[in-house]
Amino acid sequence: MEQFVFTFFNAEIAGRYWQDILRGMGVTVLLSLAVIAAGLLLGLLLAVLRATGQRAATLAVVAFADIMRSLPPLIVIIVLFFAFPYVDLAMSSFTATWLALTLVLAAYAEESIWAGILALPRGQSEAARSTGLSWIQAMAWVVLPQALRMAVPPLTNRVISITKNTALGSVVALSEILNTAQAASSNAGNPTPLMLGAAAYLVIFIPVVLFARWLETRWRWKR
Amino acid sequence: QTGPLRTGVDATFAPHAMVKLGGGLQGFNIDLGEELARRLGRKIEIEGTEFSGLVPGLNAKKYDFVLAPVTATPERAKAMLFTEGYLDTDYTFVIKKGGTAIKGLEELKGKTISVNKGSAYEMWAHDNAAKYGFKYDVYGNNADAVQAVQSGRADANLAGSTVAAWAAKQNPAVQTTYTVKTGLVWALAFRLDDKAGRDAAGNALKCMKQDGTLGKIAQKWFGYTPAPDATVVKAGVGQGVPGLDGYDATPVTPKCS
Amino acid sequence: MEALLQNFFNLQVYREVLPFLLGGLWTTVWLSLLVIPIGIVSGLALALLATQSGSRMLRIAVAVYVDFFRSFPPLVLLILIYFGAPFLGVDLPKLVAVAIGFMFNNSSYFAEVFRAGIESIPRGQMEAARSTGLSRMQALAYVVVPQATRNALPDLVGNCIEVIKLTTIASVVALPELLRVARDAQSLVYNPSPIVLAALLYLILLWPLVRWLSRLEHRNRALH
Amino acid sequence: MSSAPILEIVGLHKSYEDNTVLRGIDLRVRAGQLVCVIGPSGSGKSTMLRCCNRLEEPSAGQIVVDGIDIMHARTNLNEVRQKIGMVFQQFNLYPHMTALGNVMLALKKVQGHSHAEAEKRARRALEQVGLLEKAGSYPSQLSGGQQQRVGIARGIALEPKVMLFDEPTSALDPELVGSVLQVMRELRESGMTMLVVTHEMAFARAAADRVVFMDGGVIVEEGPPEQVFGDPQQARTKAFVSRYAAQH
Amino acid sequence: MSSAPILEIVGLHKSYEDNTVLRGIDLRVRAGQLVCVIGPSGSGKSTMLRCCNRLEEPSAGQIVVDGIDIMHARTNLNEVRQKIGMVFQQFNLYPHMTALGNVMLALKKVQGHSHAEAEKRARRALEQVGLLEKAGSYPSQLSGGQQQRVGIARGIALEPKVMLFDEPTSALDPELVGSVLQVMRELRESGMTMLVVTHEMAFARAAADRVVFMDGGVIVEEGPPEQVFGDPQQARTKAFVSRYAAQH
Ligand SMILES: Nc1ncnc2c1ncn2[C@@H]1O[C@H](COP(=O)(O)OP(=O)(O)OP(=O)(O)O)[C@@H](O)[C@H]1O
Ligand SMILES: Nc1ncnc2c1ncn2[C@@H]1O[C@H](COP(=O)(O)OP(=O)(O)OP(=O)(O)O)[C@@H](O)[C@H]1O
Ligand SMILES: [Mg+2]
Ligand SMILES: [Mg+2]
Repeated sequence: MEQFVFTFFNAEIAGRYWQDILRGMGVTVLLSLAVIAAGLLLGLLLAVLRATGQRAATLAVVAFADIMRSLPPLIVIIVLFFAFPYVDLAMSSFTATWLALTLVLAAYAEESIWAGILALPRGQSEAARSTGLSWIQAMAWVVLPQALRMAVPPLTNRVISITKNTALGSVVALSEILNTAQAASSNAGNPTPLMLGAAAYLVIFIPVVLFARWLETRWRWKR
Repeated sequence: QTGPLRTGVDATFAPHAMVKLGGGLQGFNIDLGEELARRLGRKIEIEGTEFSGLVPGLNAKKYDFVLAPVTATPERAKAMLFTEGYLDTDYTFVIKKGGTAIKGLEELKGKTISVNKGSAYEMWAHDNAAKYGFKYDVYGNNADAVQAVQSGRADANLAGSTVAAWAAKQNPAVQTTYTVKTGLVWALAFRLDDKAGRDAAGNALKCMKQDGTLGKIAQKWFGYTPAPDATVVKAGVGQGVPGLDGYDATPVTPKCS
Repeated sequence: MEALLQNFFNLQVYREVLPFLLGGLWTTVWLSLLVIPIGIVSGLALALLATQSGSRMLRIAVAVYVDFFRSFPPLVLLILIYFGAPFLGVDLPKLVAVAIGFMFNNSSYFAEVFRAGIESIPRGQMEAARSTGLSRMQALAYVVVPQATRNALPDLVGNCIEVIKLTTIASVVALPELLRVARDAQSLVYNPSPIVLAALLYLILLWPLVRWLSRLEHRNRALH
Repeated sequence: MSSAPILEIVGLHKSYEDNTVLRGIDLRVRAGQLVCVIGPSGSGKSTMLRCCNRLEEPSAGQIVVDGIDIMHARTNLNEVRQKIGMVFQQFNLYPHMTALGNVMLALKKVQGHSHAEAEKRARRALEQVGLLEKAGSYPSQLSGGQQQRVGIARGIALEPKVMLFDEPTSALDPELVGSVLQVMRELRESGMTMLVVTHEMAFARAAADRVVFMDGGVIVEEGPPEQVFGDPQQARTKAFVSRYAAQH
Repeated sequence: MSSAPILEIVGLHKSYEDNTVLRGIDLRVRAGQLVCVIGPSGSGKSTMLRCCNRLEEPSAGQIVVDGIDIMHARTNLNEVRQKIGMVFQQFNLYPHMTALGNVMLALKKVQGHSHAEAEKRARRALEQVGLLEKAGSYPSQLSGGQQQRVGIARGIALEPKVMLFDEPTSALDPELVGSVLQVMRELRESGMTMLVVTHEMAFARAAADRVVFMDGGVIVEEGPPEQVFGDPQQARTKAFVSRYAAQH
């Protein structure tokens, strides 16, 4: 037991590295927020684009969503970061990680929101159109508010699991929590910093899941 | 003790530890480990794994020691018990082929350096960035760090001389340049409480140095004949790395069979 | 452009490392086949606890478990289990450690999916089943869970895809799955082409699943 | 007269927290009788019905079905429930099973019949409701009236002592009501005991042996249909009955 | 007699791929009239109604509302649709908005009224259907009848020239039907033009100015209710009407 504590919860080593982890936490929080905001927004736009029913749009959106959901995000990050400079599109590690995760989240969000749109009775948009609302108005005021609520539970899972992937930024030199923790643990020859990192993740993500739960109960209106 | 020695390497560290495409592992440290086991009269099992798993694995007694190249540093010496060094670890810069060579550390001002995560080079960069006025980025493995140089994200990659030489050989787009003498060594790492194991391995290392076996392995993988005072051929006095925690200065006469 | 091809689409490197990568792909596949059923079964059990238990404490306990493990980084979890257990006197084999680690992580995600599915089944289904004399367990097994599973199928498949991608963390306990062997190969040849090849292999492995997933979502529309 | 009560409710009370819904219901249904329960929305009709097979837990009172006290702690509920078929307003068919599968499930899992035997009985029940040719259809492929008839078949296949119906036609298109009521009439003729909550006054009037009028959680009045509809004794009954007459 | 037609349908055809649903409908509805459309299931009643505001795209034919040819390419559909209120069988209220919000949405977004003005108009409409006190309730908190009345208020708040109703009471519990029909009667009295698809024969008979009987995608017969119900000219009408009479 003593050995266990020495190895995984070593106070002396924790004291040496907690500030680094804290700094990494700042990066992770910033990146996560950027990914969540941009990913959900892009997903929403794509779902709306698909809802227009244009064949070309549908095809493009479906292809995008398929590919992004099939590839491990790490690979997307590596390609964005290392391959794009060759075509004169260099981006920082933060940007590359952000972009990759945003695209992946957008793919999932698009699918979830689209499923929500499909699940709505057709009567909803018909009722709206019959009072003279335009297509986009019916979308904005009647269809999307309901579709989004339906998409909350599946999206929560995805938002969390994809945002946790911010850790992948470590391969492209992004000093987020996990990168910092792994480096520290290797320097110290002790995995305690990894545990600090895990704690930092909990601090960040527990509020996210609680918020999602709150949203879900608040938005669960009887049908 | 009769069972096989269990140990692990991070197999992304050519030419010290890397995969064979047909299966299995190869490299300087692999040969070192096998020779060591032979001399200790044991079999050896070497696992390719992530660097993050090595030290926890050691402490959890999954591994008897860490065979992967570990640079002996004061911080690490507080957490692990080192044998004496088996190889000098000097640092060499890798730049784009045809780029302007680096002739001194002063020239690093304003440049960006790429290093491998959790390596001694990262520590070195961390400690010297302010002094020489450069920036550094930390990558997932050294191949990525070299790729960063190639795609123009970093001006130079800093890695162990052996590793840098391998990278330059494999990848025609980069070349080695300036080397920093560090005085640091690579050593085998044991659990803090496993002095016996450390001493036995240390003893075997001394023998391997004295009879030139280690030097031959170095020549095989690095392609140069070591200088007579190089760590790879010159046995140390006591057990461990002088100046670090865990050093036992009592002179040892190696018992070789 | 030349350099791009050389570095990312190097056919010669592809040819060289393909057999090696296929070995990794195989590991990824059987790892997935090991951990996904475990995650589904334990997730379903949790969801049943969360929705069927009369005990408020138990339901809260499940919610805490689920939220904790959804937030905990799976890599660190795996390290903690595999390398932590020996300190408590149990030496877990790799596969057992991986199975446990994925069980904690996966079950929390699957539990949420199943919970949503079960809650989508009208109460009348359970009542109708009970009114014909089926016991609670029978009603769950024959009436509620099959429907809940069908309703949740798209999310279930989506989760499975995520799990397959997550098997990459098993490399920390020296199980060389696809991404890991690609990284090893990359380090050997100092050329990132193996990564791109791995991407293609992932695409081949997962794309049919993703397609199937979309079909499921469409079929679900027909039910509404 | 005639036979002994097959369902007997004595002093039934039911409250939800501070909301008392049933305030002492006494009701006896004799074997072979069809009893219709009418009353305004919220008067507790469904609650009473659901207490009869303990889908709802009564707060107090006694319920005896075919001589078995179903409130007794030692009574095996799942066993008793086979004796009490129930048909729901929303049908509640299992959407993932065919009509035949819906009827067979309890035959196999509760009564433990072999597949072949269960299928034989299920087909007989489907035939009774005139749906044998739809045995292989899924609920979503059936009209509302057909779905409800499958619901009835699911109940009668277990050969219950008494069938409970909770507004069996009120979720149906008007055109489909007739076939369901017809099946109920036929069931009656074959001697099934039935307790039916309904808004179909015409049906209650024509087919019921006895009509029970509930309001505010109590039975206000009961009697033969001619009396309850034609000459109600209580003011509340009168008001309710006349409101219906006006609408139709 | 009386006023000019406010809704005029000429030669309306509608097919879905190979399935022809409407085969030449001609219908004129004069201002202030209440016209009921009856007919068997699948006869095309809903389709005809939905063509009137182009929720369904007609295959051929002309539809003129208040002098505007709604089939004309240059017609602004969103503008015309305000003149044609529609009430659905399934209510189709927006579940995420209160009753007031449901009524206000188009007032604000389509007619561009200020919030205050929109609220004033919405409240007036809710008052007309007798639901002012439920303005703050969400659909899930309302009974079916109340929901449908909100649906009507949503339509009339835009002050349309004509209101279309598609079986407005057929998803309602029988008890709740009355209040909705009552609102429709009052609307009629206030001079609203209405085209109503319904199964409520009693209502059609009592309240309609004219009854249209459809079958197989054509209008088989039309006339005053006394004639269509009392003395139908066509065999098909006769059969349909007598089937209904038998059931009720
Ligand atoms: N689970 C519950 N919790 C609290 N109150 C309930 C619950 N179920 C029913 N009630 C209340 O019990 C009362 C009686 O309900 P019940 O469903 O038995 O009436 P009903 O006579 O069947 O009405 P209807 O004709 O509308 O079906 C109602 O006031 C209802 O609000
Ligand atoms: N989207 C569609 N695609 C193909 N056929 C359709 C579609 N919508 C309706 N139909 C067909 O058109 C015919 C007329 O349908 P409609 O809904 O207008 O009938 P209705 O008279 O309103 O019947 P009901 O009384 O059952 O509502 C039906 O046979 C129906 O199957
Ligand atoms: Mg009821
Ligand atoms: Mg219709």
